[in-house]
Amino acid sequence: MQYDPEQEPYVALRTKALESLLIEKGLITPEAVDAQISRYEQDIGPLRGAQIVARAWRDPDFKERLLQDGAKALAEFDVPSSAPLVVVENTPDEHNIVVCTLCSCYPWYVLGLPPTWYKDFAYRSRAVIEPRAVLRDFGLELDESVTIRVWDSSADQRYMVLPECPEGVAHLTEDELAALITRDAMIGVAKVQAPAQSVAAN
Amino acid sequence: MQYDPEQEPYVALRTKALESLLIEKGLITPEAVDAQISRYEQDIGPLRGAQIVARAWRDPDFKERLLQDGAKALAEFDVPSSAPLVVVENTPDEHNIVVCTLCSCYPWYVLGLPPTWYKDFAYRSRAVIEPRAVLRDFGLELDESVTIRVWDSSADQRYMVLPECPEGVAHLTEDELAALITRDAMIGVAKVQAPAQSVAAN
Amino acid sequence: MNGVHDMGGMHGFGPVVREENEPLFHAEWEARVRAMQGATVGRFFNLDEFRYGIEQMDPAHYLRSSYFERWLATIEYNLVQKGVVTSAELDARTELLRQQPDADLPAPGSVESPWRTAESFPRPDLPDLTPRFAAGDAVVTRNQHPIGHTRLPRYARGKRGVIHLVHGPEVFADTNAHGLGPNPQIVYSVRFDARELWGDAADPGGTLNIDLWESYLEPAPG
Amino acid sequence: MNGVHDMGGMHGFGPVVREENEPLFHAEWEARVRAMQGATVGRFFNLDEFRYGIEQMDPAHYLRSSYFERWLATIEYNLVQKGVVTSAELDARTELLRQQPDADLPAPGSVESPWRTAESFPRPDLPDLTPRFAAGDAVVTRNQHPIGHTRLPRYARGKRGVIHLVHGPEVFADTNAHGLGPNPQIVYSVRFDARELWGDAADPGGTLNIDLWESYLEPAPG
Repeated sequence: MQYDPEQEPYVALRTKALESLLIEKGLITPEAVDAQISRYEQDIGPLRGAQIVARAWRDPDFKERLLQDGAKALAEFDVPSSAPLVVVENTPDEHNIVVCTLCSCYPWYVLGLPPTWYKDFAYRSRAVIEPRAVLRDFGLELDESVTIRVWDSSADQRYMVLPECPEGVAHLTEDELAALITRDAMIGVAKVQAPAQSVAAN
Repeated sequence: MQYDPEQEPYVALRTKALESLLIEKGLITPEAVDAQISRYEQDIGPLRGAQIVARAWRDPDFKERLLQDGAKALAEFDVPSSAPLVVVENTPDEHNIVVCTLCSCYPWYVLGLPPTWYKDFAYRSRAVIEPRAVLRDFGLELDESVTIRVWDSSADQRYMVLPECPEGVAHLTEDELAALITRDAMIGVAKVQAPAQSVAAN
Repeated sequence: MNGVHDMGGMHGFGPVVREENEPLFHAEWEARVRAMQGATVGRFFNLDEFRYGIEQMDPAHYLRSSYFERWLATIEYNLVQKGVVTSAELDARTELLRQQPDADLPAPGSVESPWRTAESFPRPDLPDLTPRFAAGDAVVTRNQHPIGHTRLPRYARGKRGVIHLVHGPEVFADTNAHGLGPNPQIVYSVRFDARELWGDAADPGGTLNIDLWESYLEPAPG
Repeated sequence: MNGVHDMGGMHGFGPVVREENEPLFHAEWEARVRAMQGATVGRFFNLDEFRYGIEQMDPAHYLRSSYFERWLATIEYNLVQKGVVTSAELDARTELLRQQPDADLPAPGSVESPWRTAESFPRPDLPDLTPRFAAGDAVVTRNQHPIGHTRLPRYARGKRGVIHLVHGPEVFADTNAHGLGPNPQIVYSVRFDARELWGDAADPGGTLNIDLWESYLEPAPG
């Protein structure tokens, strides 16, 4: 989505107007808005999700609990979940991809604030009808034999992809593993890459 | 459709730019464009259609030919038809309404240039899913018992409605009858009204 | 294509507004666009390409644009596609006219163009074809979602209807819009119960007729 | 409603463009809209009303607007609907700030509002409900076209699928968006063959799962 230069100044003014009205009516305080914004700025983004994925790769029992009931498994990570979570697992034969066609539902409590492309019209319209072409836009070319499973999150459940663990990472700690796991991989538009030296070592 | 004040000046300039390029390349002449425009200005609008409807009301054989093959019947009126015409007849039990949801196909050779509302998004979107509500927008409230038949003109055929003949017009000439028949009635969003004195005479 | 132009059944566009004593054109440029369309369609591009060019507009631009703005957009799109004019020429000329509305322009015919010899082409002759279906036959429309031009609206895909009229052969818009030939097919007026298309939202007892090419249709099972 | 927000399967929006090192917000006002949403949703209006407010945007405006512009639009829409602020107040304040960006504004809390006592409301407690369907059951979605809010996308109406997961009870968005109560229902993840939804355009062998409320579903015939 490009920003419309004709609308942008108006929108900024309108935002300020609305906020000032809510403030003078005593319905919100400027401090509360500022505090909320600084919380976003300290947002850890997709790190929580990455830690969960790394744990699942290392701990088969945790992985089973995670796939069984995502929200319950999250409790082990002390994540304040506000919605049920369904974790779907990628395998050599199946690739999962998550979208919300009707708005932009997103598992923010594990992945942070959503990227703009996730909320844009191109992704929302195309992920369901031509997921393979969308993955190509991300530079991911799947083998024809791989089945693509799309998840359109239209209700309260949020979806996160458990990506495939790359080869050659047995020597890494769980934290080092987590550092490899990208937000895009947990939405299902990328694979997790092993660090360059590990790949070379294979 | 409201005109977008931010786009309008640009569009006028762009039109002039395109025309001037085609002219200097010798692909069109300004005289030809002007001549074409003056033909539109002398456009008789829906009069041809009205004459055809009036004739059909007065001449049952012609009506039969018209309903059988509209384009062929038009030849009797010396109309230079460029597309097949299907004429659909309103009765006390059935009301027909014509739309083109995909673009704005219109039987211009019998009804003249289409009105803006016919080309607007509201009509194109709603006529097929809630025709009764659309008719209400035109002030036409049909009895619940009347079946509504919608015609979405998606190919080369063009559609014209043969409205019901109002009561109390037996004394009128065919030309006087034609003067009562509106474009809207031949699209199917209005009924033909008898002149006020005729109604009073009933 | 599944585009915003495919408006049948959409909500959110408000009431139909009828303008009393509407003028033929709301501005001079509209009349000139209308006339230029007549002078270019069927000569530099065909009517299906003209329609497809409108569908190629950015969806937000489509919805912001009035009818003749969309016509201007597709005339430009098609003339550029065919090489009759270039976008750079058009941009430069627009900018010149913006800065100097009374600029001296090159005289008529002063610039060479290989397109001068282009003559109007009619829709091609149509062969006799044997209809696959007859009036009264039950059919089901294909659930198709082509990326290109099509005249089977989204609201009528995968739906059961009945052949109402056999219109006869017509050029196939879906190929003719893409330089893939006229490929004539029989076109039918297919009647659908409004309920089949709209469920509970349907006008009770209502019907819709849509003109559909033979390859959009299959015999209804059962 | 059948609105432009219901984007699944639409063509014409171009490639997906990924921004490297994207900032959390592209402008200060976006962050403030995000924070105001958190401070108003679940207090003056519910999340379904929030979503429906976006759907109420003029379609052309929706398509021109960035994500947080759409959020601002629905926060305003809902606050005006509920009477928390008025459009006139907002217009006047916007105009004042346009003319005098540093205008003195009334002090925090200096204007009375009956809404000060509004407290956050949680989603209501959900009862135990007996699911009508079990995993593996074949279902068909309703071909519904309500004028109001719904979470059954157009591309999945009148389609056959299989119950994949039984999620449990959830507030029914279609009524909760319109002040008609939470009316909890069981929600299911229904799996569809991509081919059922998209015909020949489907990714071969692919599937789509969509979360659907029980009243969107009927047992599949035959």
